[in-house]
Amino acid sequence: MTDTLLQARGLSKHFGGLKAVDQVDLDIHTGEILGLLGPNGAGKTVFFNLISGVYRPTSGTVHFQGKRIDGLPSHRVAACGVGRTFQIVKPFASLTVLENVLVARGITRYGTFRRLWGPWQSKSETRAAMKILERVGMAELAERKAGLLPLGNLRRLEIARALVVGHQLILLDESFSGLRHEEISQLETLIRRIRDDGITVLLIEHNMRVTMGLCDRIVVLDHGRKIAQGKPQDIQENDLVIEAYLGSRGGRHAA
Amino acid sequence: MDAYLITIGTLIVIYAITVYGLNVIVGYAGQISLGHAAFFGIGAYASALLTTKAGLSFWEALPIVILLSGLIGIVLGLPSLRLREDFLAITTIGINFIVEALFLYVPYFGGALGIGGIPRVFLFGIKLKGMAFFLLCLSFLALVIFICWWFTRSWGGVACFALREEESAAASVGISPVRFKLLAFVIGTMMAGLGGALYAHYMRFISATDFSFPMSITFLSMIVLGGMGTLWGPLLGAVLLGILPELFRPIVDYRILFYTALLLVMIRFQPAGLLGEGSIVRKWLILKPAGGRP
Amino acid sequence: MLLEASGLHVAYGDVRAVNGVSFALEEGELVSIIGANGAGKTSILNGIMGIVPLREGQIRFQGEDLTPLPAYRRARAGIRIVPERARVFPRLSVYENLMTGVYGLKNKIDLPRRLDWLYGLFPILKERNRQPAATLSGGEQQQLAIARALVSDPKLLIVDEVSMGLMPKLVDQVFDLLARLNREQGLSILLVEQNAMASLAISRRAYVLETGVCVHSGPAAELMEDPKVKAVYLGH
Amino acid sequence: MQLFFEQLLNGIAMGSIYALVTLGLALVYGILRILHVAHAAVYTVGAYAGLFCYSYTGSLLLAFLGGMIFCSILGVAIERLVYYPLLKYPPYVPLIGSIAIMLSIEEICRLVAGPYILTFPATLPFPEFQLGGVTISSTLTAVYVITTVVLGLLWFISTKTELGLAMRATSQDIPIADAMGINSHAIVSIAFVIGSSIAAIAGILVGIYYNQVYPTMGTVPAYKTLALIVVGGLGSMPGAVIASMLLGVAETLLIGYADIPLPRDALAFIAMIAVLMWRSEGLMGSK
Amino acid sequence: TVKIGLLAPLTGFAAADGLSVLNSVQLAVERVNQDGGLLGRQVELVYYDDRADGKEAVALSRKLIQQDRVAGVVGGSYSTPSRAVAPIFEDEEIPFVAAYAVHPDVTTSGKYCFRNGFLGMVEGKSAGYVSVELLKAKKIALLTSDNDFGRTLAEGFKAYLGDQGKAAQIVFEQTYPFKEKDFKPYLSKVKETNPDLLFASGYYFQTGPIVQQARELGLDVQILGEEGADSPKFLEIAGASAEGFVIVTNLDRDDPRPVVQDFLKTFEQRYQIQPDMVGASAYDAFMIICDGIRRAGSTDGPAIQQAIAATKDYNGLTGVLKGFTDIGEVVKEVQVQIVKDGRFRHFGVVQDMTLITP
Ligand SMILES: Nc1ncnc2c1ncn2[C@@H]1O[C@H](COP(=O)(O)OP(=O)(O)OP(=O)(O)O)[C@@H](O)[C@H]1O
Ligand SMILES: Nc1ncnc2c1ncn2[C@@H]1O[C@H](COP(=O)(O)OP(=O)(O)OP(=O)(O)O)[C@@H](O)[C@H]1O
Ligand SMILES: [Mg+2]
Ligand SMILES: [Mg+2]
Repeated sequence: MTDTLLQARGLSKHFGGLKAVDQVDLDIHTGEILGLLGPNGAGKTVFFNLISGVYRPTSGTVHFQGKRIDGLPSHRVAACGVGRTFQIVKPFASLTVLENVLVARGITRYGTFRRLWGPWQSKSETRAAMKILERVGMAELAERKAGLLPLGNLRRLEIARALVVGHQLILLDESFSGLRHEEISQLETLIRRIRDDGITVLLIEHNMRVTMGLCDRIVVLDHGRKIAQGKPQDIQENDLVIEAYLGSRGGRHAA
Repeated sequence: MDAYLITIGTLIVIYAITVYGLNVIVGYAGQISLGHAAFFGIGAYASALLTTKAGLSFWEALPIVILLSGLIGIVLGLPSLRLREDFLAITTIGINFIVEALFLYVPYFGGALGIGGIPRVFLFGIKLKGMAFFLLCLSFLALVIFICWWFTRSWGGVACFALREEESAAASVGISPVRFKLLAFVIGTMMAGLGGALYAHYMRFISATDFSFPMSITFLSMIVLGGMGTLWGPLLGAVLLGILPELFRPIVDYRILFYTALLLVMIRFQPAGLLGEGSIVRKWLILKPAGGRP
Repeated sequence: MLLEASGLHVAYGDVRAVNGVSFALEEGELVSIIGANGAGKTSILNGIMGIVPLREGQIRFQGEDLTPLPAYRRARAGIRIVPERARVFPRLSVYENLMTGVYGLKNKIDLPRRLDWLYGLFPILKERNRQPAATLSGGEQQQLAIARALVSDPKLLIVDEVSMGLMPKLVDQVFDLLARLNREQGLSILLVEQNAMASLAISRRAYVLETGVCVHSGPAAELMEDPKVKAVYLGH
Repeated sequence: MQLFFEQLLNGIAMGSIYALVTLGLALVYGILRILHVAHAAVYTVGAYAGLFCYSYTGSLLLAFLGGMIFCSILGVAIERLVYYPLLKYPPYVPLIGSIAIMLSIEEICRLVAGPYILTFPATLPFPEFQLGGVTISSTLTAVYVITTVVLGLLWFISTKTELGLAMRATSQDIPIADAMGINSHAIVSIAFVIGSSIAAIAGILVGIYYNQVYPTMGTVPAYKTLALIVVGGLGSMPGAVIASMLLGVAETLLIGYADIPLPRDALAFIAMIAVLMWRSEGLMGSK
Repeated sequence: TVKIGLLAPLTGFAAADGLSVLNSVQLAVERVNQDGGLLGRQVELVYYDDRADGKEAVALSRKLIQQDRVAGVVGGSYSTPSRAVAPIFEDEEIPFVAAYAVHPDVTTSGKYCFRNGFLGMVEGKSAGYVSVELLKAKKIALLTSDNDFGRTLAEGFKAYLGDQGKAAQIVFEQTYPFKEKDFKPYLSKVKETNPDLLFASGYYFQTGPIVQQARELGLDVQILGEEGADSPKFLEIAGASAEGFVIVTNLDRDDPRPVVQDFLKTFEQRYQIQPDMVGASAYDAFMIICDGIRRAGSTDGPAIQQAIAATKDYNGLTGVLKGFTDIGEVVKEVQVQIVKDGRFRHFGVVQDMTLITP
């Protein structure tokens, strides 16, 4: 079961003198939900960007299914089956929700010149896209323009897009923030189901109730360095984590 | 039909072909290009040189011209991969000025004298002039519109739309920004090259000033007025901006002022174009928002 | 009454986001608005601040009619907002962002002391003083937005999703801070927060919003006991 | 050596004039992100207005004042009537509007003042200098002095007053700037008043320097200044000044020492592309 | 009525020339109509604004031919549009007389195209003649406007010097771009080479500043210009510096013939500005067509063409036209004018047939 899907070794990203991510080793096992925690500015988003090819690491390597992917551009990483969401949501604003998902369905075609010329709004594609939208509970918004949706819906739209692309691994960057309780529960169920489908999940989340309940394992970053990893309960009691991240009252309000 | 009307019509159709190319670059892929006249000019000069100096016929030269335009489009489109949107806008203006300067100052391109004596187009041994040439241009326009229509319905097209909206999100679903920006540039500049070739063989005399920056702005105004990114907007814009100045002929002294003032008013009150979202035309026709286009 | 809003309507083109919401806030009160995704909370707050135009309705602040005034006049009357998704000025440095918070009124407050106080609350801001705000992490931007709204010592603070992106430790601190400012300095606060539990816990009163209409209102403690509110917003 | 010196002085003068025109553009670009091509038309109008005031009053001071006032009104009118309502559209929409304004103004100038070149037969009351065998004429002195004063004032405004901060905040997020108590619309108008006044100064200066005022005198600056604001780093005012000076000097020296076949306009753009390949954010721009 | 067409740049960068052309031709129309018109009919002028743009001119030429059915057309515009329309008039057999466009191709389109202005070669050679023979220059600097006209002028100038076997030598040569405004860098260099004559070609808005800036730099050399500088605006721009400046052109303001003096007087009275070479040439171009119609006795294209081609010793405003060559180039004397007391005055004339025959 400890089959390693993604392996980061000595991964670093420096901005000038600032070490946003510093010598991080991390393994993601196939089929787990791994939580990435850490204080604000710890380097979590930067770490995501390193894995997903937005940034090229200053040093270190990333292997995905045994294949080295660090330094590959985003679209190549995506083509390996890694889907992601953005902390600051990035919908294709003037397209409809359905079209947003359809765009992602093209993942298998964008790489080959010959397959680019078929029609993209075919019945079968639309049906498949609608299924995804139903899964994230947005089917009734399919025809709405994405740019005009409130934040909570955009978070789910991003997840839908990531789901289409990420048949191996999906990266969720604070996808629960801005959702109310009920919606959070729905999403939690969804993510468990995704995991049960065999897709691995790496998520960043400040909502402790979500991370504690959902994650199989947690890694904590601080100042770009990994300071702890382990089972949720262990993390919650780790002094370093409490000091840097949870606070003395254990994130009472954040629960 | 009146030769004068055919002249105006032919020029409008040639512009429309070129403007469809610009629509692919700006409207579909969201890459601002303010130097489209340069590619129009490259097509014109290439065809003129190939037919006058290399002795090819129009039809032999055409594939070479189109390929060459696309190729140069790729090379000059490279900055768009590196530069932020607003820098790109001005860089493309720069490309326009530089290309024009090359035409003007390189003796091989005829320098300030331009290139004259460009042969007419023959088809099946028949000399195409007047109406016949107009029809030829019209068929090319139909072809170009068909290609654009096909493109918007293809995966290649939707990849460009996505890039236009959010580059990093597009990359996260597997769309290579480099590949698709260049794809749009190639398609767009090839269409401009085609337009340029037709222009050269229609005017039969070209000089650098025909391809200067104001021409690029005219092209851009045509799409913006027609409706950026729409299928029929470029045609509407080309017809409108092609005909208006002619309608104003009688008011000789005030003609250009009327024209520019009208352009200003249209931009100010229909900034999304006549076929764009929320336009009066759309309200009249109660058109549904076009899928995938703004 | 410090703030009285009556019959607010906000719409974007054909989308009607807020349909006739009225509420009030007394001097020194901390009031929450809770509601689902897309209920129109952000629209109300932005409407009060003047960031989006009101279709209908009236806003009175300290007895003065704010409705016809542009946003900057409202701001100068002493209202500050922590907008949704922070919206810091990306190409201004952290320090310059803070300075926009006291635009036009530097003389009336003790700026160095206020800055020291804020730097104490959010040490990262001091550390990143010269860095452009765009390069801050999501949570850091949120801290900056809070600080920016507080440098000027406003009379009314409007907060939209204040905990978004903040780490647990800071969420605690920020809620404590809001509660303390309200209690000790009598700062009036209008709070919108997905984390309904946390916001109700520090609020005196609350309004519950559903698709642009106010469906409940009352003292926070009562709402926390309301079975329906509990089920939908608090998750018990 | 003397030739070099002479060329250098000319180059600096030309750079100063570029800088004056470019500054207004950089200012407007910095705030509204609009390529304000019509700025060059404002400059033309400035020259005409100055000439008009001068020929009626005979006073250069009034000429400058009149030009600045007239251009400020024109600039604010352009901003309020055209740019502000078009802000939420993609940048090429206001750009086309701007070019339409420029062409319209050119036409109006032609209709009102005639297509002929008018002369501006004034001498600026500045002293002449002898420097190492080179004469610095009074016009050159005037160009140097006026440019220095304008740059100094602008530098003061943008770094030492709150206005500068307000301008930059406005340039990034107008609604939020408003919510911080910044009257952003007024700020934008002030920027146009400043930019247009400088354009008027530049227009009058150029009119006197070359003794020509004509409807299309803005065409070349209109586009060349675009290259300059890019080289400077879009929206950066110190960058715009440095770029202008460098270009002015480079142009004169190139003409003086090499018989370059390319026209100057293309030269500016070639320099621009070279700079962008080296630093994609311009000389003083931020990423 | 008899309709005669005119294409001129009434707007855009060349608007000043266009207006001058239009004003002059309108005087010509009045003149002809006062004298009883043509073939017993009144003459009507149909004019369009081509903005000095080839595309517009092409459409307009079709309009003139098809909709207005003109008998002949005056080309009152620059080379680019004139070249673009010349083949069309040739095709449709309508006589076309270019007033001042300089590009050789304008007339090579065929026999229906004529030119009343000088070719660059002719004027360049004449300028060479003036420099060497009238101004006695030994060391000459050339500052050339970089367009088709400037370049052929320089060629003609050098060709003349070449023929003279190095009586004079060129010590400096440079071109400047069309839109140049600051000539100090060039003039500083000219000054270094210390010539005794500067031949500066270009339009008045170029030569005006050249002369002015030369004097400002302390470059006190004799300056020679050409017809581009033949404009009252030159005198205004250059101001006092203009004194002693010499040009080769086709209008002699001291020509005692009544055609010339009447025109000068009427023009200045009517338009409050002195006429220039461009206008005068267009006036003549119009008159040449009228003369052709009169002699042909018909408004039929081929007939007019033959009449114009047979023109001999026509008493024109820009001198006595000896006739047209086979390709349609005018043969007439080249005038030399000098600026004296702020006006162009007679200085000399180039009569050598080997120089003035294209
Ligand atoms: N482009 C950049 N230039 C300079 N510094 C940067 C850049 N991007 C990120 N940083 C810095 O790197 C650090 C890590 O940022 P990151 O976005 O990864 O934080 P995070 O862990 O995701 O925090 P949060 O929970 O607040 O989102 C931050 O301090 C940020 O200021
Ligand atoms: N700019 C806009 N254009 C069109 N519709 C909009 C716009 N902004 C918001 N809306 C719509 O208005 C409604 C209310 O949105 P609002 O952002 O006020 O909700 P909210 O309660 O703040 O939601 P959230 O909890 O997700 O922040 C939504 O249906 C949304 O789609
Ligand atoms: Mg983050
Ligand atoms: Mg909200």
